[in-house]
Amino acid sequence: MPINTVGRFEVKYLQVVSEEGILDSALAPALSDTEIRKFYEAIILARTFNGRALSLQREGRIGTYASILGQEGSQVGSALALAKDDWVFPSFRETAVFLSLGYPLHLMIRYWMGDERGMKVPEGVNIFPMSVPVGTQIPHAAGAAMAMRIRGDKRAAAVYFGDGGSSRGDFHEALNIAGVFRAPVIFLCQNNQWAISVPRSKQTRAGTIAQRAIGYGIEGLQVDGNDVIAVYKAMKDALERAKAGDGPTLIECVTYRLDDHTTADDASRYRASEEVESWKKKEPLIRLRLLMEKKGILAKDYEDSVLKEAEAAVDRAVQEAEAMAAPDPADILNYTNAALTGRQKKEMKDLGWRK
Amino acid sequence: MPINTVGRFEVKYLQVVSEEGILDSALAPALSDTEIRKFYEAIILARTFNGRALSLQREGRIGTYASILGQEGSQVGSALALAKDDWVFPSFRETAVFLSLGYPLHLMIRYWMGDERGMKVPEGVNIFPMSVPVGTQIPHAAGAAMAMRIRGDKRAAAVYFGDGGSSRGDFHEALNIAGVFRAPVIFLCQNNQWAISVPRSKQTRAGTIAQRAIGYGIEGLQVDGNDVIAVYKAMKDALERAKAGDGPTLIECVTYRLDDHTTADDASRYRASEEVESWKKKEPLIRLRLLMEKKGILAKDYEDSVLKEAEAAVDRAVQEAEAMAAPDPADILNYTNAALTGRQKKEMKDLGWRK
Amino acid sequence: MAKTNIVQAINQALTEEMERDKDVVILGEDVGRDGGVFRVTEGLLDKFGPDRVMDTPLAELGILGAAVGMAAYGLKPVVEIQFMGFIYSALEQVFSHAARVRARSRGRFGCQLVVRTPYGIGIKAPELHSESAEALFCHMPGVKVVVPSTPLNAKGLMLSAIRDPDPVIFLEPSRLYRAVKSELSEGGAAMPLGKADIYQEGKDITVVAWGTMLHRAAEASEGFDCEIIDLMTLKPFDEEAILASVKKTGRLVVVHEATRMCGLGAEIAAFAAEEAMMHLKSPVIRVAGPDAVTPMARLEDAYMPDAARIKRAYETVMEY
Amino acid sequence: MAKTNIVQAINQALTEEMERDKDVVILGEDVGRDGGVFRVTEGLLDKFGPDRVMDTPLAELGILGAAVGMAAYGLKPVVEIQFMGFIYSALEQVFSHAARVRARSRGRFGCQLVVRTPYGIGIKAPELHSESAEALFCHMPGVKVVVPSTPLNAKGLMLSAIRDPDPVIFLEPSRLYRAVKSELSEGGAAMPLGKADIYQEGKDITVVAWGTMLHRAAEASEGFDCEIIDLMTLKPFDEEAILASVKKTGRLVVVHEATRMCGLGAEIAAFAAEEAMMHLKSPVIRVAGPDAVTPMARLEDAYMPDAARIKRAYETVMEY
Ligand SMILES: Cc1ncc(C[n+]2csc(CCOP(=O)(O)OP(=O)(O)O)c2C)c(N)n1
Ligand SMILES: Cc1ncc(C[n+]2csc(CCOP(=O)(O)OP(=O)(O)O)c2C)c(N)n1
Ligand SMILES: [Mg+2]
Ligand SMILES: [Mg+2]
Repeated sequence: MPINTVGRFEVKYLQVVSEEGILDSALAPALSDTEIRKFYEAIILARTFNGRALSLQREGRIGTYASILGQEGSQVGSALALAKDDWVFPSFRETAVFLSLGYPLHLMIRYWMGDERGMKVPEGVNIFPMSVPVGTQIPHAAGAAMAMRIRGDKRAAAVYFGDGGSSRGDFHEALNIAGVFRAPVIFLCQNNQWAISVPRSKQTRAGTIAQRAIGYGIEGLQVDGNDVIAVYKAMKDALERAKAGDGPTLIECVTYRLDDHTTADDASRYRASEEVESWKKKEPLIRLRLLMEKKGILAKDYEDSVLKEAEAAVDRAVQEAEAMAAPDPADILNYTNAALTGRQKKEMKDLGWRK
Repeated sequence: MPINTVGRFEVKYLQVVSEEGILDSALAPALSDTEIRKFYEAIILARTFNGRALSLQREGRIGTYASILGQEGSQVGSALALAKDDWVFPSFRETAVFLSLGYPLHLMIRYWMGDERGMKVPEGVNIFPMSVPVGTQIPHAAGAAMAMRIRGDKRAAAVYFGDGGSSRGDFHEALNIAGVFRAPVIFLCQNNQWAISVPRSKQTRAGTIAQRAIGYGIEGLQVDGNDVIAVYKAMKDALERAKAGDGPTLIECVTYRLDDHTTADDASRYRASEEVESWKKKEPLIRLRLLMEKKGILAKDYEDSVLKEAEAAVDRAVQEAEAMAAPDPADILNYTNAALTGRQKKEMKDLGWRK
Repeated sequence: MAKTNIVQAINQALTEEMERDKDVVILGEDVGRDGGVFRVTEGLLDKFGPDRVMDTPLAELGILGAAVGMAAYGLKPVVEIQFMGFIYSALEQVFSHAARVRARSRGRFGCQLVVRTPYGIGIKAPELHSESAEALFCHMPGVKVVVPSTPLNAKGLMLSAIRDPDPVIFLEPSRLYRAVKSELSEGGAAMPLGKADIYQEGKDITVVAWGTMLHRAAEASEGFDCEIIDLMTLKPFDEEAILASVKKTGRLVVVHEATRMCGLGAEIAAFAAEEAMMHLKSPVIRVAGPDAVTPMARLEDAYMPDAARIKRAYETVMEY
Repeated sequence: MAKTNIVQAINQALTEEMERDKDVVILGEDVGRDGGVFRVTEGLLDKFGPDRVMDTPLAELGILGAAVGMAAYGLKPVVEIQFMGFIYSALEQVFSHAARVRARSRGRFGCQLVVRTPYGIGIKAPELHSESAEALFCHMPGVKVVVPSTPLNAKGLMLSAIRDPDPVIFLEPSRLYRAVKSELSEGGAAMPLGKADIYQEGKDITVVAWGTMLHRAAEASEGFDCEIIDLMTLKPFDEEAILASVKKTGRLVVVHEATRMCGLGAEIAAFAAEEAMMHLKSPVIRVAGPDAVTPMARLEDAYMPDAARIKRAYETVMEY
């Protein structure tokens, strides 16, 4: 056995709807027109919210904001594949995931206003508060999934992170542990080609992020992240495997961050506008619209009403968010521990926060 | 392009000398008899030292000690492939690497006596002090290799760690960064099947550790770690690639920890003696002896003299180590910073450590 | 009642609590088949099975991060970090997550978990097996920090730590593991967190210590009339107990093994300097490790405050 | 001479030192083409090329670990951690390696590196962008900790930090980055580490502060005769300067943004309680963050000590 091959691996790339809007019916999951409309409606809502958030930021009504423009396909496609009792562990750039799962819009705005109450997740919505330190939420999902397995709950956890996040040690330890325990967890990497100013090519020398799965003995797949149907299918399949006890999956959604990193960033400093323009042509809404047109389910009045509803919902949310009373400084201490310690009570008094 | 393959990978396993001692001449590196004897002599020295260290521990003359029995092939084979100006970043179980690179034996004993002076690496020996926190030394090697590249030095760094170490975030971040910067570094994993009581199969679900390389776009190879010639060859090739600017290599040496984890451990609590026995038959010295016998270069008097010399060297080292004056408590403070701070001077006086 | 050491006491607490509450799970390196390198979890794998006693890969950050996720889902993980010196890679999970989940989610999620780890100089093991970095955690809002000193309080405090809704860092003085014995009954009571114990009453000097140093401070007190406070919970610590004692004695000595600068001794001294200044008759003295990292075995006794150094501090404050 | 802010001052220091010493290299996230998210490294990539100004993957522990290896090999890396809240995953590399390489190797290897990071509340950014965790590093033997307060000392201290043979944690108050200006000459002098600055002389109250809080403490001092000490080097801090001042004033107030428990304020208060007890006329007061994590933007001003709170402390000590 002088030199022989002890392992052979492949990485696959999935696209279901081509850039011309042609659906590959062999690969396509069974989706009713209503279901396809749901993707459309979720993308329009997310995009409407996102646009408004950007204006609110410019007007100084919210703080720094991280745009999701261009990533709605990956977020909506994956979120809509989840069951109600699955759990989600998001980073800070998952607005469309939150909204697709029914997260109250006004809370989302409140969060970006710099108010912790915006992450007080309503009961029944299984989203963990968004994680700002990149990659650190990945082990949480592994742990929650291990807990599901231990309890015998037929559920899965999904965790979102970026191409940058895939370079962190958290990624490694979490995927490896999840593999060992066959935890029902989906690791969803939105490879949007940039980590602030660092391009994907400088994030890792590997050709794909999906191939990392090989190193953990788990499933891995690259997906056209701008093809909402492909993402949906990949996520559905992965969830099914996870719940059947077949362990975790790493899904790499290939997509693009069309806007600046956040409103505090100026991407023109480090990337060419031609690159951005070329990706604009591939953004997920164009693709979905082409498909829906071909299917004849994108009537003008439907389009108008979806947009109008989204705008109305966002309007209401902004009003509601701005109408909320200012946060109470006492809450700085109130939520540190389950109960105030003696020292915290004293501080509360000294600071004049206790009525 | 509905679903297509975007990456295809293989993991190879290298063995040059079979368990029967047959050398695959197509794969074998050009090695003179003298060179082969060097492997033998280094293994005998390491094994003699190791045995003595275990007795010294039992006699209470040194502290907890981590035996290398069974891993000499991986350590000697890789160490002897290094050039004098390459750098090494060891963990705590690399005694044979240290000794093969000319590390003074008495210092090694002194270290295991619990004396920092044992890690005062002599000038001209490029070994970084051994790292006790598992895996944490891996990024150091990446950084040193980056520095070599920056300075234009035709050198490489080699870092040693175990199967357990491969699960740590440090491993991931280091291999990925090294890949991005094409740093001349060899990541040498001694997969000895156990991390204290955790078997390799519970360390990761991946079939090999070598396949992790795929995730970083770097070279990876599995080697029979009990075949000192194969390890030597793999390391030589990797060093050559590194110095030619072709980036890092991950080498997984498949070997076995024949002894307890350390002298503080009792492996019979968690592993079957049959497993140990079966690996004993594959240990690296048996293989090398078979090869040398076949080559007719293992005369009885040679054998005797090598052993005698090793024993004499270890005797001298023990004497020298035990003759050293007790360490000076003042050194606790002396080496914390480059110069004593005012506070440290005061502490020195208060503690009565300043003469 | 049998004489029990700290290892056995914690093992008892874990066993009883796991029997009582099926959400309690254990995870860490070598905690299963091997029973932990100090045997604290011995027998638990056989009793509770691999779903509740999990041998993990060698990945401290992953272990702690997973525990945060388990806690979010409703389990009550007890994590073992093999030695305190190996918790540093997991600090982000403690500081940025475990400690903040409640505040971040305005109470929607909590993080009920315990991190157990052997702590301090004591077993002449290699480097980084002797850390006493309690102050790092004491500086972190949102966590609790506990150090037992006897089998009795080890068991009582562990029961409370597991039941506490906040993340608790439970530091086990490795030097005391088998060195101190108590009579311990099965099913013994939980001891409240946040309450110190007056280990020895006295009227001249208030001495605050915990873990190994408690015993040293007591040993050194012969010939002095020391009131020795076993702090036990380091965060939040029992301010009333210290204050009451200092007001009585007018003198304060804090003894700890950790390096002096920004150690918990600084907090206790500063607390006294703020709240009891007018009662203090003498300087507040800290007997602590010098500004150097814990040395290897050969020098560890020189580093660690010994009875002579502690006595000197008692003498000094008695000069006033 | 042009008016310079702190961003520009540090940029100048980096530029001059990189010109002077080719072993100085920069690495971190977005430090190259983007010039750092605060533009501190702006222009350096173009000037020194990608071998000396390295945009790294998003991997703090890897970055710091690589820097330790570079330093061992003889380079002098200046690492940027994008915000202090993201250094936690790299703490092990600082605590277990950077700080110990010298002791571990008995002086054979050192670890000459600087870790720069924006620090403190100031820019209304999301969570974990406002940490002030200086005490964690102050508790760590083997490292130095520096916080500048003006462009002038930012430049002078950065020059010294890069030249210092020990690892230096250089914390840049993000709130001050563009808020304070100095006249700064090119090639200006290095300022010694370990020396405090008497920012304002006075005879009633010694006030110790650093970074942003220095300016607040000064602002609040109107109507009081405060001697304000700008500590600048937090570890090792200038004990003589504090002692001399406290002996003169008999009163001590320490102001910092970080949470109170086990903060650096505790050390300074404890230091005074040990070495200047007999000179103290009043309790030592710490004005510091409460026992809670730094809140998000909406509440950050409530968390941060303001002039009113600081004034109250001055009033309190003046009652004695
Ligand atoms: C641990 C950590 N380091 C640095 C940052 C600052 N930062 C915020 S987002 C970001 C880039 C993230 O890139 P990626 O993971 O690809 O996600 P994306 O922003 O593209 O969604 C950086 C460096 C952070 N938040 N956390
Ligand atoms: C970060 C860290 N965690 C835990 C330990 C305790 N420990 C020492 S060796 C070891 C197992 C290491 O296994 P492996 O990496 O395979 O190396 P081996 O011991 O087999 O040489 C453990 C858990 C440690 N030293 N460092
Ligand atoms: Mg990205
Ligand atoms: Mg091993």
